[in-house]
Order: sequence, then C-alpha cells, then structure tokens
Amino acid sequence: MSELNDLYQEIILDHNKNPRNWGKIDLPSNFAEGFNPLCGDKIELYVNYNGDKIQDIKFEGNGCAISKASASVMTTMVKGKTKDEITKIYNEFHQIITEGCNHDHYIDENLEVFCGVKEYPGRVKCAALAWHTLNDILKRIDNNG
Amino acid sequence: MSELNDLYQEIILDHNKNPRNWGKIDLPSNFAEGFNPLCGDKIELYVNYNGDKIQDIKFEGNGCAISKASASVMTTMVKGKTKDEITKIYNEFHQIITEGCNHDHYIDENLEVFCGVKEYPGRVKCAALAWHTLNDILKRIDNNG
Amino acid sequence: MKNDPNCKFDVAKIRSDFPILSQKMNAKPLIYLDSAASTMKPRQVVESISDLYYGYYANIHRGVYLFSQISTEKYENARSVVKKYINAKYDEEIIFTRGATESINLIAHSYGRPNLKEGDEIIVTEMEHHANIVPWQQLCKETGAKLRYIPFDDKGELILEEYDKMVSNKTKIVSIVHISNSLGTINPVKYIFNKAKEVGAVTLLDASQSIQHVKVDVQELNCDFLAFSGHKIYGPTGIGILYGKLHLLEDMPPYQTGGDMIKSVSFERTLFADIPGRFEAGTQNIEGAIGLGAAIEYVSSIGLDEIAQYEHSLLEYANQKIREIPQVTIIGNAKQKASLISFLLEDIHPHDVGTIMDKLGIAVRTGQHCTEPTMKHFGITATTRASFAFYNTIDDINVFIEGIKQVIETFE
Amino acid sequence: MKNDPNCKFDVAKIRSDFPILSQKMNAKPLIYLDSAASTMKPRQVVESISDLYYGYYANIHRGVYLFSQISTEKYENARSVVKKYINAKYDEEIIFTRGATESINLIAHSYGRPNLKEGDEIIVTEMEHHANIVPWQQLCKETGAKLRYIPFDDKGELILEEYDKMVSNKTKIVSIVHISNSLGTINPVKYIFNKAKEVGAVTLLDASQSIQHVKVDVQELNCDFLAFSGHKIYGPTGIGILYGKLHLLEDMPPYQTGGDMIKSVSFERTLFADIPGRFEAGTQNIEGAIGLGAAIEYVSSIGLDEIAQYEHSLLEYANQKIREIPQVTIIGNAKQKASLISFLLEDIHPHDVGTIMDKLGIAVRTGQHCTEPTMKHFGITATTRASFAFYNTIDDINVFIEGIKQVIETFE
Ligand SMILES: Cc1ncc(COP(=O)(O)O)c(C=O)c1O
Ligand SMILES: Cc1ncc(COP(=O)(O)O)c(C=O)c1O
Repeated sequence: MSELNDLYQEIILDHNKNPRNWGKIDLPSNFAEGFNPLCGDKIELYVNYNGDKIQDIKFEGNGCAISKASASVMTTMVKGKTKDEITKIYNEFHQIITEGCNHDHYIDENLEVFCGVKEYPGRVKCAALAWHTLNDILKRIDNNG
Repeated sequence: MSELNDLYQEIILDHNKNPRNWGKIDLPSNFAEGFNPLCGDKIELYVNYNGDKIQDIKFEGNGCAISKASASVMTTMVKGKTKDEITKIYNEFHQIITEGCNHDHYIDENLEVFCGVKEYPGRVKCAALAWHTLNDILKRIDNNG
Repeated sequence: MKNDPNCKFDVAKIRSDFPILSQKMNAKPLIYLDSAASTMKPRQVVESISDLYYGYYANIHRGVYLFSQISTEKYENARSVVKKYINAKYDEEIIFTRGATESINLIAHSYGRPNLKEGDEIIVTEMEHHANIVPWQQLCKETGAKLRYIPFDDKGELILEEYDKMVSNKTKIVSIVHISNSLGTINPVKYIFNKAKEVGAVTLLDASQSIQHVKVDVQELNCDFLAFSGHKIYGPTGIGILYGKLHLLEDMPPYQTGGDMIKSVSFERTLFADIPGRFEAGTQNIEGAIGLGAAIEYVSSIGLDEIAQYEHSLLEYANQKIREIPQVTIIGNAKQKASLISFLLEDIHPHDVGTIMDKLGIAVRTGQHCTEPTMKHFGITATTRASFAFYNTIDDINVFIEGIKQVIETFE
Repeated sequence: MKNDPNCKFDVAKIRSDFPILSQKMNAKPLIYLDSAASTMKPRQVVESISDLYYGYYANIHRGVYLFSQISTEKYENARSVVKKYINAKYDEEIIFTRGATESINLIAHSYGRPNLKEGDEIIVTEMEHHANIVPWQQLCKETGAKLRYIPFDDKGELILEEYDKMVSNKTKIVSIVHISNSLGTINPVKYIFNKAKEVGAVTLLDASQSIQHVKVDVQELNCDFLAFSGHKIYGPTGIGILYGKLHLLEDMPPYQTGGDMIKSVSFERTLFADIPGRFEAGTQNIEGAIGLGAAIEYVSSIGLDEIAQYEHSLLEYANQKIREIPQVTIIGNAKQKASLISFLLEDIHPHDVGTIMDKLGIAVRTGQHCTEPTMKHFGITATTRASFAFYNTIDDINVFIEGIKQVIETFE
C-alpha cells in the first residue's frame, strides 16, 4: 500500500482517530458551520477570540479522515495566534493543497502531511473545509472590528 | 435528368401547370381544408355530393407539383363516382404511393404517374394530401347519413 | 470462461465490446463497479455515433434530401426500438428527453400542473432518488397538493401496510422507483400500481435502475408513465425516455416550446403539434437517440433473462464474500435485490474507502447517491456502493474484496 | 487550392477533417448546402467522443475515483472553452443546456416568470425563429405581458425607427436574433441592445446563426443572456449554451429539478445549489459538452476572421452567379448578410426544387425554416435556402447553380 502512504500517513490517521480540540465551547465568541455538499462533510467550529488572538478553538463534525485531520491540525496551529499569523499559515496551507510541496521552500512540519492532497482533486475540498469555515469567522471579525 | 423522370413526368408537370377542376364551388354541399405542416402544403376542397355520387368537385391550394398534380388527377377520377367507387380508387392510390407499383397487377393508368413517389419518403405526404382531405369529407358524409 | 459461475454467459466476449474495460486506472487494471451511476458504452453504441457523423448526418424531420430522410428514419427507428423494448402500444407514446430527471420534470409540469389542486396527494417512497422528490415538492408548492412518502423498514423494504393506509381518493399520482439506486431494493411495483389504479391515480415508474437489468413491461406493470436515462443502459449521455399512455400524452400541454413542435405560428397564436412532436421542441439529440437505440439492441441481443441471471450470480458471490469481513455492515438487505451493495466499514468514512479503492484501480461510488432522505433513515450521511453489470467478473469481485481488506488494514 | 478565391484558406485540408463530405448522396458527390440547419462534424469532435467512451468515461461531479475526476475536468474545461470563446467573465456564467431552444425556454421560465407582470413588454423581431417567439408567447399568456415585434423592410433589414418608437420603460426584455436563419440578415445588435439598456431592459441574443460565423463578444455586445446550439457550430446534437450575467443567474430560481443541483434535500424542503449547478439538473450530457468544447477549439484553430472572410467570398461568388439566372428571386437582400441565400424560382415550389436538387446530390433546405411570420411578411409559404460553411467550395456553388438550371429545365 505504499502508494497510499503519501495521503493516508500515520499522522493523518492519528488525527482522524484522536482529533485534537474536539468538542464544543459553551458561549463561544464566534461560531460557524461548514458544509461540503459534494461529499457531505460537515464541521461546526467554535472560537473564542479576545480581540487580538484566538484564545480557544474547538470543533465537531462528520467527515472523512482528510477533513477531520485537517480540522484537527488546524486547531492546534491557530490556537493562541493573531489573525495575521493565521492568514500566513492559511496561505501556506492553501498553496500546499492546490499546488503541492516544493521542497526548496521551508514547509511548516505540521502541514507537510497535506503535501499529497493535491494528487486527489476530489479531496482538496475536504482538506480545505475547516480552513474555509475559519475564514468565514475571521471575515466576520474583520467586519465587526 | 433521366433519374428524375420517374417523378417529374410530363403528366405531373402538366397537371401542376394546368390543374383540372381548379377553383371554388359557391355553396358546395361539402368543404374541407387540408394542411401539411411539415412542408406547408395547403388545399381547399369543394364538393357537391348528391346523396349518391360526387357531382362536382373543385380545389384551390398552395403546394408543390406533386401535391397539386395529385389533387388535380384525383378530381378528374372521382367526379361522378359513388363513395364505394372512390374508396376503391383511394385504396389503389394509397398502395401505389406507399408500396410502389407491381406491374403484374393492373394499375389504373391515371395513377401510374405516382409509381415513383414511394422513392421519395418526404413527398408521400404531399401526394396524399388531397386524398386525405377528400377522406375527411367522405367520413363526414358517412356520419350524417 | 472461468469467470462465469454458470459457465453459460460469455463475459469475455462481452468485455471485448467495451474497450474501456481494458484501460488502467492509477496504473492498475480498471475494476469498474459504478454502473449504477453510469454504464460504460459498447463499441456498437460508439460506432452508431461515428457512423451517423461520418456517413449520413443531417438535421431531421424537415429535410427533403436523402441524408435528412435517413437521419429521420434512424431517429424514428430508435423510438420503435424503445417502444418494443418496454412493450408500449404505440411509437407516439415514446418521447425522447434529456434523461430521467427531465422526464419526471416534464410529467410534473405538463401532467401535474394542469391536473392537481389543493388537497390532492402525490405518493412517492422514502427511498426515492432526488429526481423523483424535488420536482414533486415544487409541484406541491405551486398547486397546494401534498407529497407523501411510503416508509421502508431497516432491511430496505417498503412497508406496504403504510401504503395501504395512505392511498385514498385524494391520491392523484403514485410515482415510485422500481429499483433503489442506493439500497438495491426491487419494489413490488405491481402491487403498488394496482392499488393506485383502484383509486384512479396516475402511476409513474422511475425505471432508471431497472431498465438495464430486468424486463420492464409497461402494460403488464400498469404504468401510465415511465422514465429512464440512456446513460444507465449502455447508451450515450444526454438522452432519456419518457413513456406515457397515449390518451394522457394527447391531453397534455407542451413542456418546452420552439421549433419542430408546432403546427403554425403567427404573431397572435400558435398551434401545437401532435404527440410525440409536441414534446420534442427544437433540434433533438439525434446522436443520443440513435445511440440509445443501438444500446437497447445490444442489450436485447444478449438477452435480459441471461443478464438478470448472470448479474444475480455476481451479487450472490459478492454477498457471500463481503459477509466474511466482520467490519462490513451492508445497508439494504431486501429479499428482492438488484446487483449492488451499499455498505459501511465501521467508522471509516466512505470517501476514504473510495480514495483508497481508487488507488487500487477500483471505481466505487461513495456518498449519499442523491438519496439524502434514504441515508437519513439509517442515520448516516454516506455509504460506499459497488454496483455490478454484466461486464463484471468474479475476478472483479475478488479484487474488490481484497480492496476492502486493504482499506481496513490502512486504518488499523 | 483552386477552390479558394483568396488563395489563403486551405479548404482542402479542412474538408479532409470532415469524412462525410466525401460521401455520395443518390450516387452523386454530396454537395452539402444546409449548414444553417445543422453543420457536419469534424473528426476532432467525433474522436473527442470515442476518446471519452473508450478512454476515461465515468459519471461526473461526485465520483472520488480518477476516471470520474478526469471526466469532470474535461466537462468543466469545455465550460471554460465556451467562456473564453464568447468572452464571458466567469465560468459560472456558462450553463449547458440541450440547445438554443431550451436556453430560451429556461430564461423565459426562470427570469421571465418571476420578473414580468401585466403591462410589461417584451420586444423581439419579425424575423425570429419560432424558438424565440413561442416561449415568449407562452410567458405573455402566463404573466399578462405583451409581445412586440420590430418590423423589417422588403430587403430584410429591421426598421430601427419603429424600434426606437417601441422601446420604453415598459420594455423589460429585448430578445433578438443576431443573424436571421431564413434571410441571412445580420442585425445591428449593438444599437438595439444599447437602446434597451437605456430603459433598463434585459437583453437576450439568439446567436444560433452567428456563433459559428462571426466573433460574438457578450461584453462588447451588452448581452445579458445569449443562446446557441452545439450542432450548428460543428458540435454534437443535444447540447447547447445559455450564457447569463452572473448577478442575473444568481437570482434566478432553478428550471428543472433533481439530482446534482441541490445542496440538501429533506422531506420538507430543498436547498438549491449555486450556479451553474442549479441549472444543470440530473446527469448532464457529458459527451455533448466535451464534443462542443472540441468543436469550438476546432473553429478557433482555423480562426473566426479567416472563416468570416472565406465564407463571405463564397457568398459573393454565389450571389453573382445566381443573379445571372433571371427566374431567381432572392428573399433577403440586407446589406449586412451572412453566407446563405433564400430564393424563389418563379412558380416552381421549393419542395420540388429541393427534391430535384436531392437527386443531383445537392442538400438544400426548403420550407419556412421555422420562421413562419418571416415568410408571411413576403406573402410566401416557403423558400429554397442554400447556406454555406467554411468547408464549402467554389465548385460546390458551381454544381448548385447548375442544379438550379436543371430544375428550371425540368419545369419548362
Ligand atoms: C436563429 C435560430 N434560433 C434558434 C434555433 C433553434 O435551435 P435548436 O433547434 O438547435 O434548439 C435555430 C435553429 O434552427 C435558429 O436558426
Ligand atoms: C433511481 C434513479 N432515478 C433517477 C435518476 C436520475 O437520472 P439522470 O441523472 O440520468 O437524470 C437516477 C440516476 O442517478 C437514479 O438512479
């Protein structure tokens, strides 16, 4: 099964089985739902934003290993970060899943597991779902502040 | 142009140029209109039926040489005939235009010019228009008597 | 013929008619188990299209020249082929549409809108494809009629007692799927339609998943209307069939309007043509109709009984093998079932199953299969579905079973 | 290249892409002069279909496996090809339909029904194809809006002063044919649409007869909507295009409903998908879209300017030759004219002309060309129409002219 290792790596399987930051936040400062009608993936994203940073973030949802692992990895990476820092990470992530990894450039090791997604056009949207949902929240924060 | 002689014979061209029984009957006993939406051919058929025979018949219309000649030939053949006699002619005509001519059988010489129609599926309806219109009239006569 | 459990059916010969089955996918021999979504096309169908375009093509119906007449004849001949295949009474009862979806939309528009009113009821089942739900929901919105659903049990069989209670003189349309595309259930159409006829309702059969597998006789089944798509019966995409009883079609207003479906047009008014022309506005899908005719002739040349028997043997073999895998839960266990298996693999998401299968060269469908309400019944959002056609082999199933095992291994 | 009056255009090479042009009809070399009814298909288009079915076919949009993804990509790529060809802004503005007729029906249904009311006016021309009349008549019946016709003069040119008087703030839709299929007139779209925009009307261009001959730029022409059929631009039958401006399409309700155009379905309600999916219900005509994409790429590879110039030279030659025959009356003598000639031969009925031509291997169209009101303007019921495409030659025209002479001889 070596061909599959590029996508279904231990780390993805681990995040899928034991998603980090899984659950709800009571009274979150921000909440958004993401839905991918093509494959039925769903995510509920809970955020506590203190006007500067994401203090806490949790998610629940229903989806494939890729979308779940992506959400799990995302929460671990954005917790405690400012909007600008998050945007930078998102841009890197977006480039990786759409264009793949160019190993001349430095790649955040947390994101390396998504280098294989590009080879699966049907799964790009799964990987992006959590991030798009977070973007919705960040946009709303922008508009209100 | 020998290939075309089978359809565009002198006699058809003559009937087309000089249609017999062309015109209207004032106060006809019966009248019907025929229309072929596919090619736009139209015929108005005027009949005086005396309870036994078609005493007089005239037509006007707009159509191709085949439909005009067929109407013209028809009027010359049915004038003075009873319904039964007409039905017999119609059956022969119908067989000729759909199945062609079998020269083992006797064919009414007036109908011989239509032996080639079968080879032109697009023109069968043109040849049949006048006859179908006459049939409409005969059916109505039936129903009323 | 080692592939054939009955040693009768020449699957190797059939496969040679389908060049695509010798292709590789992801560098593995293609194992195509998605025929319920769309079937592959035999050479005979593809060649009917190239013969048309290289040999005698012209626009149909109004040309006086030979090519137009030949094209018209071939197009109309396809109508006769369909008529014979479903045992309709008249050629005019066969309308060419874009597919099953359009056929049902056409009926909802041209039969439903003029004939339904507030208080009337339409009955479908809980296992319909969206194509047999949404057009009726729209119609109900417009007319005030009510849409009711025959429920099914956990095996995926319709609960007929509920239907018996539901059907009444309010029932105006009963529209059901013959074979469920997500469960495989073969529904008792005859029973359901006979009941419908007792209360004078009009019946519609969604034959999208049955027309390619079992004999569908519209007269015997008491169908007033029937819908299916060409692309699921080995024919081209973009073509489908609406069958309707003559007296019903004759009274229905047109659906789309334009050229070729009118008797005359003036600035003031328009006279519409007789059937079937009235429902075939504009230039038709000539290649689609001819390709569908070729597809049905191909299926007929193999024989529906032989097909049904062979496909059933594939299903039995697959069932037996897949049940040996403890992690598998089969969704849809009706006694009368067509040759497809929908299943879950514990908590492994179907899309992951599909992706891993894909890398192994195996094409299966994953998702809700356009039957969201059916999924909801089981409290799930998706299944993996393997569907078998007469060009599949026992070897295909063996590879598929190995694939499932590899998926499980990957996630262990 | 003796066939080419400009000695630039390699018509022999082009003809070699169209195997059907080497066929015989009634034992005579085929002279195909009916491209305005439907065009022949180049090898590139037919092969794009066999490549699909032999190489990578699968149902699109919801498959996780490779073949489904490739099919989806090719289908969506065809959308981009169309977008680029008509210079639309976004891929989502391109909707695949069954043909021009369906495109216009869709607009009448999904834009017209919700937006028009009694007292509103729709303007078309007196030279429309039935496809751009009957759907509006139906819409007017339903909404109480009024349909108005821009008249034309005896040369077949629109009388713009009448249009200027007609257009007002009651005008809600202006839908006109770019090039008349029975007269050949090229209409001054820009002028007409600019006026329409001044009163805030929505504009629709029927590009069925222009898209294959001249550059059609939806932004430059101020088109809100545009419709054409694949089979007239060297593509397959059963596929067509509706272009609509993004903000208009986004606000429009769906036309047909079913699978693949919804976000979610429950027993109670349905959420519809975004554009373009909202307007593409059910399994799409995958081969049609891919074939149309291949056709447009073929046309683009020759170059629209080159095509327009060459076809114009054919028209000029044919015009010159046919005018030498005293029995000929040309119907449609606009200054701006596309490469077709509608004509009468004294009192010889067009169907007789067509039948005799047929026996000579010449395919011309006879009848009212789905433009009954246009025919009425001239007090006639039919014409004979010869239409020229870039695969026609000067020799074709010579044979055609000889054909006319033989018809006249036959009737002398
Ligand atoms: C000007 C014009 N509009 C509309 C149409 C209708 O196209 P279709 O029949 O392909 O839908 C045609 C073709 O006949 C046409 O020439
Ligand atoms: C049971 C059933 N009904 C209707 C349809 C709709 O068919 P199409 O998408 O070809 O219009 C399908 C196919 O997906 C189906 O399986």
